[in-house]
Amino acid sequence: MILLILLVVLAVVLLAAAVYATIQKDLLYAVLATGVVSLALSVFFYLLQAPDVAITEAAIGIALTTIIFIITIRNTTRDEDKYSEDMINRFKTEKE
Amino acid sequence: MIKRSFVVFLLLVLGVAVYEAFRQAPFGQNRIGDVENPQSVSAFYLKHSPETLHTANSVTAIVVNFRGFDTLGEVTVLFLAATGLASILYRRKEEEEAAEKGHLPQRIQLPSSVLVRTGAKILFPLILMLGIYVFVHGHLTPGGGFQGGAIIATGFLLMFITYKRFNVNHNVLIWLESLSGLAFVLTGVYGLISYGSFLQNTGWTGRLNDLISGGLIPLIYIFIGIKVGTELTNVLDTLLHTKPRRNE
Amino acid sequence: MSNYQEIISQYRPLLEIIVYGSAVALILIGLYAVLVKKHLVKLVIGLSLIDSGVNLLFVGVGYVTNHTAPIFSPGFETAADKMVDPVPQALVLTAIVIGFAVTALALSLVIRLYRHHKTANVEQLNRLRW
Amino acid sequence: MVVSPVHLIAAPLAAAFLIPLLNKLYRDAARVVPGVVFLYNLSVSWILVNRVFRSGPIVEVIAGWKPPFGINLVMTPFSAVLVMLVSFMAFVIWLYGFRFKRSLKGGVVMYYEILQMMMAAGSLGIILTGDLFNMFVFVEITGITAIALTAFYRDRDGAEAGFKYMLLGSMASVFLLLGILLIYTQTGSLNMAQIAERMPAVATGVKVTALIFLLISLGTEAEMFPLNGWAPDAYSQAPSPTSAAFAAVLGVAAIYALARVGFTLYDHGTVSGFLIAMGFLTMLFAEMAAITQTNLKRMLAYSSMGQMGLAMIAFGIGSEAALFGALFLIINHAIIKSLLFMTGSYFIYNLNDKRLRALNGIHKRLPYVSFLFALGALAIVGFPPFSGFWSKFYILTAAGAKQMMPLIIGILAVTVIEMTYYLRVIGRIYFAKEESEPASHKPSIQALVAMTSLAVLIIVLGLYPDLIAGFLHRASMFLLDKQTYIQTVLHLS
Repeated sequence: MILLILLVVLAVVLLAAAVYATIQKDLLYAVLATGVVSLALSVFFYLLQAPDVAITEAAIGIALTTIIFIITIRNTTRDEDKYSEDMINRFKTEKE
Repeated sequence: MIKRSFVVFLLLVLGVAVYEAFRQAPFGQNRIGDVENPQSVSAFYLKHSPETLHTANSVTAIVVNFRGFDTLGEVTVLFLAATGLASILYRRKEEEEAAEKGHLPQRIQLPSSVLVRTGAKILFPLILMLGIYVFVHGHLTPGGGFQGGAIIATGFLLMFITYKRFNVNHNVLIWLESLSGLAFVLTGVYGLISYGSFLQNTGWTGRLNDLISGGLIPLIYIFIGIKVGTELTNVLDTLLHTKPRRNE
Repeated sequence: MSNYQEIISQYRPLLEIIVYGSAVALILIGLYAVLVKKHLVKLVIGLSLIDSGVNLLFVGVGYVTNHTAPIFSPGFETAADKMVDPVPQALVLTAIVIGFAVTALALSLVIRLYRHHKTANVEQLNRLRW
Repeated sequence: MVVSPVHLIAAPLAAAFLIPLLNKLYRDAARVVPGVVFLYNLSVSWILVNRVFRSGPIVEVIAGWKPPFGINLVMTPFSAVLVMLVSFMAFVIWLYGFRFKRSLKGGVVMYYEILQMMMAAGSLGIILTGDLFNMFVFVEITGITAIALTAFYRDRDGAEAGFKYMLLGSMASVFLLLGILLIYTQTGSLNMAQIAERMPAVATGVKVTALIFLLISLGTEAEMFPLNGWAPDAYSQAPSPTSAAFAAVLGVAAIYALARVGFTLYDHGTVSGFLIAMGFLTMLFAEMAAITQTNLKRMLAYSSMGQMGLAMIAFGIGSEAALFGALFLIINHAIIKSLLFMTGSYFIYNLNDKRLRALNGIHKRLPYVSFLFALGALAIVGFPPFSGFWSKFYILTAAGAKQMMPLIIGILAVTVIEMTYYLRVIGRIYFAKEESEPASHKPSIQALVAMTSLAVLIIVLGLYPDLIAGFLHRASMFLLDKQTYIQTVLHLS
């Protein structure tokens, strides 16, 4: 029973993180949410008897994909509604 | 708003279609069939992975041998992505010259304390060893070339973001990258010459669950591990060295 | 472990909804982000969510109730008829790596677009219209 | 060592991995190596084509596992013709681009050459493979190279076109994966021959869903109507040899993959109506858009889309004569459209202006290139002495044999549109008053050789279509013969 609950909780975490990643305006948090999606997915794969896939998802999905997203955000803008910012104040999020 | 609700409607239709189509293959149903007299490809693979190839991890057997050609293509995709990335974000001439003299453009750096830096220094060799362990044991345990390569790349990533002056030697990277990829293709050609089929395994495959078993499978997975590790490190290196510029 | 397998066979329809349902939902959420959102990074996040959903669907389709991971570890050498389908797992390994490659390429394009246009809004990239 | 189809893919792969090393030893290695590889591929495919037409299809087993279980490469007469075409065009395009990028600096040329070479290798893989998932891998290889090449130039539009292509291409690959997975769950196989054998037993709902997914994804690659938004941007922003390769290499592979799904995996009757309708819409839309273009390369891109639409119609009609016409059309399209892109890019290079208006009176400055462009334009519209005439003629005849009068009228009407804008460009080149200063960039000798050989081919094929007609007839008969394909692949001696 506990394991069934675990699967349900995982699915809820997965979808909640995915929705959060879509609606969150601060892209850094959105990207971290995709990392959470990958984490939940990786546990999912493990429970579905696919340890190979779980390790791959953990190494590539959680670590590498998240970091390349973060690099991109540092090179573009962090706030979803502010498409362009002054290059120097890139990490300040105050409204114009 | 009209556009958005139209999109939502479209997505729901698509979702129902996909879900209904996949429900025709019920979750948890055994579609593999009899393993002794295989009718489906999966049963064939499950039968011949331990019997013929003597490879404990049948996913590895599929990835490296049964469907090894896919994997060659996949390694190529990664290689092409690294090449494409470099061509999209290539440095301009003056930066290239500066890089040759050793003055790389400043890398993105997160502030890191002494604790983090010391920890990274200790962790780095451990992560490398873990990566190497994973791809050397790819035919016995879960994991393999891709996973090991990705783990190695995470090790380098750790060093990249904690140490400002940590740079990989590009010559070594290029040599490893090229030679491991070439070695993969040449192993395939070896099969073509001696057994008449590209990527064919050797006749000698050892005993199930020995470290040296599975014929060429561990060897190929080591090449894949090196290739994927260098390729991913290369991608990270290129991305981390792009410097935002004011005008272009 | 036996407890786990018992539960899985008992609640198969519910599990079908959980696994297939979350996979399809992930694909839809990703597609929504791609179609509606305007920030370039958000579009790429959407793409990677779609990829995740497809991967989950692959692994879910390969699962067989009460079967174990397709690895012949010592002591289980004869368990070939008690294993989940290894083919989708092998395919999904390929798909994950390819997905990463495409994501990396897409993000490099985002960086370059931002440098040239000084904007990350997909609606302001309108130099190429029909 | 015996020559076999796998050489065609293994050689470029090995070369691609080697080029970064060789480039360190010898500066021009990246330029020369692809040519050597293409020459090797050309000779290999020549030998293989001869063998296929003499002694039947070749099935190459990979990793020693017989077809339903391992991956296999299949060289039927139909794919043999296309392999020959792609190998030849890849070589000619390499020759054309040999000096084209002299202006670029060291490392960048290497990236360009690797990507350009792998695009040809990936297309060869799509054509040769007999395995559905393997086809996905090759589609991804061509997709990634195409995106990176589209974004190759550092001006702003290149990255934008690349991003557009990337979005549509990713969607396409997601649908391709879903389609493959659906088919796998129902048939338990990834081998095309075995899928074809087991397909009749599959429930209709799943079958149709999978078909829709496959058509969406491959339709995106083959520039089918609502999904072809990437094409004009990608064609017009990519470097010129790449634009030529989009038409001559990638397009060939994409349309073949579409035909493969329609004819081998599914019954032809299932997709016939859909292909005719979508093909006609694609053609109509493309030619209507082409006539309004002010940019030369975009105009050529839309025209290319129109040709793909015509090929889809021919595959939709699906009689032996129509397939013959389609095959002829694909060959013509590859040759003529590359010639147009090659010559057109010399205009642009000289004028430093992509607009059609700038072409006024350019024949005085680039007489030979203008002559070749005019020849190509006349050929693609289908004027009688050139090869383009025959493909249109055969497709129309095939439509006539099936009593599809509205379709014939439609194709003819669209051809009139096509004729209008091509003649308008020719008019500009030859009869409009000259405006700007003399030419500064004469074509290099390699480019001249490449363009001239294509022009000669157009004329020779136009005057003597019988040279290849026999081969094409046998090839198109084989595509229709699904049972022989299944037998050949699944029951190896």
